[in-house]
Amino acid sequence: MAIHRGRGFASINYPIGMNLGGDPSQALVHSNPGGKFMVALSSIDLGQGMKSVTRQIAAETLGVPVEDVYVDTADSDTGPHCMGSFASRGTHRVGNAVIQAAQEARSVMLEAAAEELEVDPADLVTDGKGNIHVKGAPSKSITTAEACGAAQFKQGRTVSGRGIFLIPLSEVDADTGEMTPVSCFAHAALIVDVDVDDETGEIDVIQMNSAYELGRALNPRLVEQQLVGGAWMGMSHAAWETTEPYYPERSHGPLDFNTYLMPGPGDIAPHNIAILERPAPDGPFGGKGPGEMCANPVLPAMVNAVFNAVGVRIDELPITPEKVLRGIRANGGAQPQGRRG
Amino acid sequence: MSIEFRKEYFADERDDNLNEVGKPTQRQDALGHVTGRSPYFDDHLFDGLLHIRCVRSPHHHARIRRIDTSEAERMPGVVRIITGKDVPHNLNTLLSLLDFGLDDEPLLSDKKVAYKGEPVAAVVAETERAARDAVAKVRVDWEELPAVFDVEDAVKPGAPVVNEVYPKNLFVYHGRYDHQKLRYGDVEAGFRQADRIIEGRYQMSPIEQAPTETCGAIAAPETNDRYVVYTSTQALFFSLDTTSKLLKTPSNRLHFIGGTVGGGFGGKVDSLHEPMAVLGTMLTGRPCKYIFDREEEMQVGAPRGAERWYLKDGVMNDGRIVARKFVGYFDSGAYTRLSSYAIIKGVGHLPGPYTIPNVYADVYCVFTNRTPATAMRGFGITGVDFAIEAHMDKVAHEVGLDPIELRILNAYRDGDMKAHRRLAKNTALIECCQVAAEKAKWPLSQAASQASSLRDGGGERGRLPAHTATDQNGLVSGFTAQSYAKKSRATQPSATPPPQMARHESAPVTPRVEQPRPQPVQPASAPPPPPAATEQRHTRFSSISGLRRR
Amino acid sequence: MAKKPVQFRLNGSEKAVFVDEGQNLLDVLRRGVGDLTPKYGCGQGTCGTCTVLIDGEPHLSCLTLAETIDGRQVSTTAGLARGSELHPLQAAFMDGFAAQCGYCTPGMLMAASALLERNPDPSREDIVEAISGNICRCTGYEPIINAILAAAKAGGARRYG
Amino acid sequence: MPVKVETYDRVEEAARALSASRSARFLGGGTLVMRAVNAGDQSFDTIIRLRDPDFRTIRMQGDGLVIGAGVTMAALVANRDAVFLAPVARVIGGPAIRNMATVGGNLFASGNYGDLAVALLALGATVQLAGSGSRSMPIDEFLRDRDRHATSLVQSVTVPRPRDPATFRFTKVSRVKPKGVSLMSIAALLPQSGGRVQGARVAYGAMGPMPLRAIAVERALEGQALDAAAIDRAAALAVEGIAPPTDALASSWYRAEVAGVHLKRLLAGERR
Repeated sequence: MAIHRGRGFASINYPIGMNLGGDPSQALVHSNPGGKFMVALSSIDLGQGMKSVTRQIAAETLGVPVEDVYVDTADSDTGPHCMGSFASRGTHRVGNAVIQAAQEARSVMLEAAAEELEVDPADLVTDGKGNIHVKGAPSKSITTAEACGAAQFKQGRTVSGRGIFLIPLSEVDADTGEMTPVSCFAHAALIVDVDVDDETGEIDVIQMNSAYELGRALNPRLVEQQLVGGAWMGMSHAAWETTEPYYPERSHGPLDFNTYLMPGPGDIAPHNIAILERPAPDGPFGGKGPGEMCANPVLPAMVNAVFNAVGVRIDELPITPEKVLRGIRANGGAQPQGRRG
Repeated sequence: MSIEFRKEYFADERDDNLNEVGKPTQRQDALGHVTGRSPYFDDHLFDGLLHIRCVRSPHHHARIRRIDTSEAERMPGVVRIITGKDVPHNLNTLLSLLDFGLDDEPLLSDKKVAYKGEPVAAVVAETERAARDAVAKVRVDWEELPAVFDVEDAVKPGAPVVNEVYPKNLFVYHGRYDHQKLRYGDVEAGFRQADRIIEGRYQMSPIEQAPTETCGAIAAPETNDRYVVYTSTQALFFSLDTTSKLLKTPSNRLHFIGGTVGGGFGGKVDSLHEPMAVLGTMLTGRPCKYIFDREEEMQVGAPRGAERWYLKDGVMNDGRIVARKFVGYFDSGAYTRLSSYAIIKGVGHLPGPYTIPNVYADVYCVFTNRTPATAMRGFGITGVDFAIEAHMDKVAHEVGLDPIELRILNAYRDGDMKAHRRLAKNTALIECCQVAAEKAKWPLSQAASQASSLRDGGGERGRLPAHTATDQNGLVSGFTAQSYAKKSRATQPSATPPPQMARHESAPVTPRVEQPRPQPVQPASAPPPPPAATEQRHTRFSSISGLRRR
Repeated sequence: MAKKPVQFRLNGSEKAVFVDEGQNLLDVLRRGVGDLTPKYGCGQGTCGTCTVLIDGEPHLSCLTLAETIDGRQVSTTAGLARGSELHPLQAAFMDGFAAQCGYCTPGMLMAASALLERNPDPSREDIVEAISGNICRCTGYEPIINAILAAAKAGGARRYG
Repeated sequence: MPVKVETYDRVEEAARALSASRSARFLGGGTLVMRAVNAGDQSFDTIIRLRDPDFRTIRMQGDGLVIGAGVTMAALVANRDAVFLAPVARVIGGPAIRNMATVGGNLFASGNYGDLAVALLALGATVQLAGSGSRSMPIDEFLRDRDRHATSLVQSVTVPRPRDPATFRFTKVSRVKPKGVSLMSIAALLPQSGGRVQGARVAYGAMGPMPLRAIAVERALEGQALDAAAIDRAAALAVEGIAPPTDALASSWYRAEVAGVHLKRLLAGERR
């Protein structure tokens, strides 16, 4: 028996959003008289953090503390239209719609504050802590709560805003495939180390090192959640999962989590992640969307690592012990390709 | 596990001095999650709730001769049995809401089934157990039909017809072709010029999204003749509009509530549960729940479809890739769902993050007798990225180059022309390669270490090919398409030139749009005219390609 | 269908309900007594989202015949916090960003609390073992393992401070 | 058909009720029966429940250990007299499953389940059936006719304790760590006398419709010193006379290919 260590590499980019139908999303923002803001969406939070990232985007744009913002989603009676949470569109599309809505609401809030302070709204800034003051004169100030209260009770203004993000329709050319696929791209490169048992074909993932470029990290902890969980799913796709283990033969499909294989908590390996942030020109504060792309480089990196370890090319996923073992047999034994790094 | 933010990269393109954005603020939903109070769709209790379970096909492909529900109707606890004739508009395709593709899938089939597990009737009963017991008593007289499971078998002449709407078992693109084309330069000329040709075949198997919460919805009568629906959907209005269409019910009679979902990963877009739950409520006047059990989620719920890719590269001895050809097959299963669009997205992604002067792709959306495929994390991209990057490793091995160096050598850079004929911008592949290598202590040559996405792109690399070889292979007849995009008033791109790189932002970036079609320096052939800013057209959604069967 | 009376303690308070024959505990907790914290994930015993403690030990409520809990103590995530004071595990799951969609979280918390009650100073391996019957599809498990380690350090076994 | 539940306090009553109905199932820990109830299994409509505390006890009887069929995996792990079975019981499911799954239930588990039954088979356990036809039979016989015993109530299992714990070995091959279901499991009892194996029993799980003996392997080991050569000879015969199944975890081919590898590692005392 021998265990062979192998190292594989892959790099990818990932299109943010969909390129069908203009990919619209809308947002509505309004404040109550106490200066607390509600963001109304029909977008979905399926764990990726939609409610949280749009809340931060709204707070930043409004210039108020994040505690003063709450995101309500998703109710079709109150939340304006959104295509949905898929295609890595949430942060980018909905984030942009929230910015537009929050900007409009902010401008009303500043107009209200200006009227109270008897200054030009253009001279006003927010401190992000709940105050609005004249640029360069922090003492000439009013709280956001006072401004919003005055707007509603004294001035008859609605501190509210509407936002939409829409990409102009783009034809896909039938003959050449010319199109405007999406608006921006995230990037990743990943190196995975695996051990391959040349008698059983079993693989252990030993370590991952990666670099992800995903525009501005709008919330580093949410980014971390996506990347750590996404790499696990990438591992899982590479070497565990399928609903049809003998595809295209349609038999022995798993019916439960015992036979639908996924790595358990004892299969995970250390993962060292570096994050690069090249802001997307059209992204909300330069953000892109890390949610989907983070799994992608792991699949090819794993098959490349298996090749490096034992000289077997696995061209059909998932990499089962059986496929590895058949490959080793076909080659007349393991053929380690030499260490990298 | 470690995570580091390499702020030194692209630092001059960012203003990191923001109040809230960039901060590790706690999730808005964290407290709800750890106290178990986050309200998922099934956490809404209704008195008198009824349960829906479906009668499903045991066959991969069969005609329905007769459905006998009489014994099931007499079972205790059974309130109603629903079949296809009860569905007001029993044919749909999900992307019809974007006017993309033809209606090809019934909510409850009453003529034939095209995959194992396809629903043909639904039992509405007082308890889940009663519904299951009654399902077992529904008798269906089946006439089994030959089935086809392999994508390349399915497109051969004489293969069983899976989906009568597309009799060649192929989705039709733009009313013209049985596949989506990508043609950029002349790939055959590129192969002749190359020092070597490297080929590969890559296969992804179907993958289940497997969220811990299965798909489902609860519908209930709301006041004033409306229906409230609690749903696990990933796309509230997709589900609402699909329900509105299938049930011929105005959308303002539907009140959909969701947004707190126990994982989706793409598996909760298909909008199968909402219409069924609302239909149950319409027919019984009582709250109805329709939810997949785990077995259904695993085998009946749509997976990420399988993909098969053939890649052929023309490579110079120094590692430059001069031509790349793809032939891809997406296994859509029995119906279209979203596979047709996955291919559009995938083709827009080719040839991966590399600048290659000659690129060709033919990608087919194929119908087979298996569970329809749908979206999943990395939709349209994960499979082809696996193929591309496994292939890059093969190329590196064959030309004797370090795999990372090969990527950096071929990487796209700012200003390069991409195969879909848009200029690359905001690229960062090279830097990712460099940083990953550094972290893994994988040594790179000086040239590779010093390369940059910001340099050496554009110029010659930014030009469209002098000649692009096109063809009419796979032309279909009997379909027409309108191009809404060209006719549409749409939302016109702003008259101002596209914004430059956002440097030193001090204010939030407002939504902006990419200016399509950068003008090539030397257009090799006349590009299609730019979108005209005339004619208005009123569609609820805008669309890129309407399709009609003649 | 005959209903059977069942009496048990749920998070310390007395409950009396009528259950259907063959009904599982998960259904009774959710629909019978309105404790929505245990979740349905499979009904097969393969995902752990319905994990509750019965007499202090983790059980799968979807595979527990409801009438068998007559006279027993059931604990769920609804009983973890004392008023508004979170259990150390809950606090650690928040601090560690160990929940994404949150659907597996109540089951994970139950599995983890059973571990800490028995073993206040668990190793990483002990934790991996303790959550080995609980599926998480979002996090990759690492943040959950780290959160449980952190809760143990913070005295997670001392339930009520 | 709605399910009905019958509860009994004495084993004999439960056994009688079970044998009286073809559409009744005995509820052990629930991991098999409640799963079937939840899935709407139409093959039974009655659940038989037993509250006899004796059903959950473990006691010594001579050299053997009598394990009540209602004993859970967790109880087995915690029992000092059953320490030789702890490594087997511990790898069955997560903690919640182990608090529920019973010894009796494991005898009826199939497919990728039933690891404990594999161990009991290698250990030469006997199975006691309750009721009017109350009797005891070797586990081999019980498993061979398992379907016929579906209407019998297993009361207990008696396991001879290995004199030297080192002579009993068990391994489980799974695709998921730390807990997955079995791609295969192997249990071996290798008593030695004068440095030679005497009375070897080797059993597989997930290599057939139910746990089965590796007769060719046992024969190859019999009378041999457990050295590398003997182990190689035995491993070469790992699937002699056995047609392993294909399922979601692995193909028949793969199981046949690696059974010898895992057997060799088990016999040689190496584990990755």
